[in-house]
Amino acid sequence: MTFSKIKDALTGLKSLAIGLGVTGQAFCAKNVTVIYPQEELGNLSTYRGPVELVGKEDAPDVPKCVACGVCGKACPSNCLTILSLIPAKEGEINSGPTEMGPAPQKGAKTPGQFILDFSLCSLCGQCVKACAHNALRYSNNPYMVSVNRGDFRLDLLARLRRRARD
Amino acid sequence: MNAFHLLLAHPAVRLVLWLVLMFAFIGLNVLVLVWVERKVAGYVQMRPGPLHVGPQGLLQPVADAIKLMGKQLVTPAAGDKVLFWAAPLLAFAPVTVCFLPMPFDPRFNPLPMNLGLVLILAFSGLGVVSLCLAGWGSNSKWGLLGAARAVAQSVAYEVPLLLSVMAVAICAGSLDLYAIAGHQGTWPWQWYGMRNPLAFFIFLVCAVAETNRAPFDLPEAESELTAGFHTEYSGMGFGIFFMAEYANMVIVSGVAAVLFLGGFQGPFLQGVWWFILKIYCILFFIIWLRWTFPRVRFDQLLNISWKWLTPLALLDLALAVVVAGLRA
Amino acid sequence: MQAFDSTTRRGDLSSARFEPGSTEDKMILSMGPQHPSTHGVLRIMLELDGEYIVRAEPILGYVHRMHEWMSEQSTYMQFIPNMGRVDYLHAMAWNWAYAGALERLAGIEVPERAEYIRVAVTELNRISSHLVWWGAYLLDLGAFTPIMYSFDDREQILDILQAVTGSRLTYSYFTIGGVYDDVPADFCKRSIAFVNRLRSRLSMYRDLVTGNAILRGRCEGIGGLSVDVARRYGATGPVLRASGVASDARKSESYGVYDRFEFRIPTYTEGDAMARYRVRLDELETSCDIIEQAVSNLPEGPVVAKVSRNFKPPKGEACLAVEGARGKIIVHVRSDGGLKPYRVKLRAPGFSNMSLFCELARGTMLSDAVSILGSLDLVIPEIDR
Amino acid sequence: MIPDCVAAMGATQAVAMDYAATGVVASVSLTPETILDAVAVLDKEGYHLEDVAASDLKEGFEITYHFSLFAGKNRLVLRLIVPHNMPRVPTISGIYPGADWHERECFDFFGIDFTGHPNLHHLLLSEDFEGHPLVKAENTRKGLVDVMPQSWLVAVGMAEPEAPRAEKPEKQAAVPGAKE
Repeated sequence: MTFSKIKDALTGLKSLAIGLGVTGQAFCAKNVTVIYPQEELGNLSTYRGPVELVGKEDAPDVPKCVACGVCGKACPSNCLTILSLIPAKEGEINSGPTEMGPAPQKGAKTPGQFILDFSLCSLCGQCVKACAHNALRYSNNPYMVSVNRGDFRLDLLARLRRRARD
Repeated sequence: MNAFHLLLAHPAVRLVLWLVLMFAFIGLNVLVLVWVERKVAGYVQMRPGPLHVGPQGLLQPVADAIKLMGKQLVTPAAGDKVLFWAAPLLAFAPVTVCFLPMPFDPRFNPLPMNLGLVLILAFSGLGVVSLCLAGWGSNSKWGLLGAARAVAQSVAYEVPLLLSVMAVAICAGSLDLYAIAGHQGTWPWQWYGMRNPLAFFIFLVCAVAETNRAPFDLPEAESELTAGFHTEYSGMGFGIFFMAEYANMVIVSGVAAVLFLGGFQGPFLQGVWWFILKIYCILFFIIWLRWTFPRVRFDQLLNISWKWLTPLALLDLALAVVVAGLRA
Repeated sequence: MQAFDSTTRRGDLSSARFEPGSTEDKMILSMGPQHPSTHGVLRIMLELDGEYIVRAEPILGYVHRMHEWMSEQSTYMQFIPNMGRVDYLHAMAWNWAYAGALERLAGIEVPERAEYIRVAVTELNRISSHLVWWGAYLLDLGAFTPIMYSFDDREQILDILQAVTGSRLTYSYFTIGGVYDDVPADFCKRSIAFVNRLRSRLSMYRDLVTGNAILRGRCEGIGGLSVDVARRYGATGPVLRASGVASDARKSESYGVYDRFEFRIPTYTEGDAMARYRVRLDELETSCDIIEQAVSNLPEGPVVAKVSRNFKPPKGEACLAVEGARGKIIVHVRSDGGLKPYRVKLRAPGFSNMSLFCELARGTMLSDAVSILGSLDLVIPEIDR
Repeated sequence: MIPDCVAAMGATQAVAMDYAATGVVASVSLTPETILDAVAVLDKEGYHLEDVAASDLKEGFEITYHFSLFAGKNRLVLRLIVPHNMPRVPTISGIYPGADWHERECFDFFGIDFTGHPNLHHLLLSEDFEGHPLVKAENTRKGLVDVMPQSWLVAVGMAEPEAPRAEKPEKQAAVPGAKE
């Protein structure tokens, strides 16, 4: 009885020593931390960030999008707003400020405005899958920092043009 | 010149000077120790630890201290204000006194004290009063549980601690730390830690428990009692407890270095650096323990003391008495 | 309902209801929601006698999001992202339960390749879930370091799954009739490499923790659960298997292609926290075995069946039970033939396992309560839904 | 396939279901009066409780209890309907303590009164929440004929057996009984 207890205590002490050995080895081993501003992780290319519009092959600043509005309907959180020009009615002369209405608009084949409210987006990819024209895709931009909520209303057309320019 | 020497010769003046010096010494060590703790924790966990404030994050503790000082001090509305604020002061005050009899160097003994060991043990026992007051004064249930744990734990571990110290004191035949350190030889096998390893082991375990360090950090067990006795403290109130914990670590490591590792003794170049080196070796070990083990349960903690350490320490003391008696 | 007068009583309605008639020598303690071991989302009212627990009652709802209501407001496809957020640690299993229930309802055949991919990613996700549990449990017991080691391993899984799904935690990878996208070319190679790495790390886990005398003191004989109590409370998963019942939906209901895999269901008979701990560690190896078989037999072919965007299952109801990391996940779907579900009921394993806590904690010490809570492996968002 | 023990449960209807299509092997219809006896039978047989759920239908609140054995494909669903104006059913938490929280959840979402429940108050919703979120508006409620599988409807006599040719699901939703 007493001896078995002493034996238990000794095996317990041994297990503690083994534990110290494990942490001791880790102490001497190399760090695994990536120290962020100086170095970056190598897995950013597989990250799927906020969606972006895909440009046409021949004209990278023109979106493939045909403003059908399917992506906006597929979105679970209503974060896509697609507006397109309301075409002028027959006989009217289209002058002055053009009006925009929610896509799809009959006769309008390009988006006039394509807004992603990233503060609502859950990156589920339903819009990307819904698009029949492969006009949307994920970006792999993980850096999305702002102190201003409005900055997360991304104008995807402007971003497409900026990408095409750079 | 002469007047200055005369002034220095006065024990009261020397006491005050030495106290101030020790206070500075402790403050410096606490800062270094906080950095060491975080660095060791980092390396044990395969990460670099503090890195950006100062070279290798050396100034991180200073930044922490400044942050703590800038924080608002909150007193619980239903708490006892006097006890609540007396507690942190009481936690830190005895620490300085405990350093007075430490033998730093054989050639330098500013305050000869023949009962230095008793002084340290007496004043370090005061620490638990502050924990008790902190828990009670904050009128918080977590604090109260922490305080109750602190008292029971302190009482339980004081006994084997004293017994293991006694064994060494009997071997050395003195309670003066200079004498005890001087009594040991220059080589490691002449140190009491090697001659009486059981007492050393018991002392180390008790030291960890007395300073409330993991795996015996039950009074402040964060995953059980949120923060135990210092749950309600903010800013420097917490900061002082934090510093007192590290200062207590330095003290028990110092005592262990003197009693069991020969203090300033070393194979060559005897002096204060040996003492500091030994203190930091023991501190490293205590920190290493913390970042390795889970926390014990409270009844297990008391069982370890009363059922294992106390009988073992008694046995060890008896053996030490017999050996000392045979020698004499 | 009990009237509550804030001028005469302190606390809130939940604590007021918990207040007993006589508190002689007893202390009422509200543990959480801002308590380190309830992780900010759970609150437990405790009646303490010294450090001993006389009575315990969890108070839920701190992360309640009403997923079941949301399901009725969205189309079948739109509800899939919610599934990644019910149990953030084992999102794949919830994905599967929902997609699988709809496939049952509509009678959709899932392509072979998709089935194997589903198995592989779900098991990878199970490992990552167990690794988080392992670290967090030891953190609750006061050991700070293991979570860093387990997160080091978990990062590898997250990298693999990020390459597959694009996200790191709340996956919405499954879709009705298959998976969202094909796996990248190096998926099999990386999975095998990870499995080998984890196997070599497990011995370190055991040395550091499992054999540790302090841990055994904190887990052995704590929170003993008998088979009968487990059955009446509806406990499932590792909690049930630690009581000696080899019940696993992967075997007993063999959804997907699990019947083609060879694996062992780890069981222990003690029923205490240590047994639950051991079951989960053994399951890491089981999952490794399954992943190896899945990626080495991965067939070629399409990864998703042809399903219309405006998916409308026939009217009726169906459910699918999936073995999640915490136990049996069941999603019941009821359809009226329209675009949106008529009713979706999510059966979270943690919900039943958590209700055991009052039973298990009674008469134990405060520290044991923390240990028991951890050993049940609770993900509160899953319980609160 | 209906397990033998169902015979002792005093069911008004017991219908075998296709496991591959629904995930349950049998559906047992009960009344609030017979539920306790039926659950006691299952308890004796060693079933474990999976969940208690409710659903808002035209006929009233349908409460479903799912039970399984530890091994094999043998999920049973017990269902009973309580009227909207007096949703009352005895609690089964005396037999299966695990039902306690499930019933509280049903109380939260639907306002169903489980008589004899030791602790029937909000579980997931906050204490001061008014109303019951999953109760549907009168005009959006569907009847049993709209939400139950055709095979079940046929078995309980609520629909005529169809011709063997498969009908389009959209058309199924508009079976005549929907107007009741």
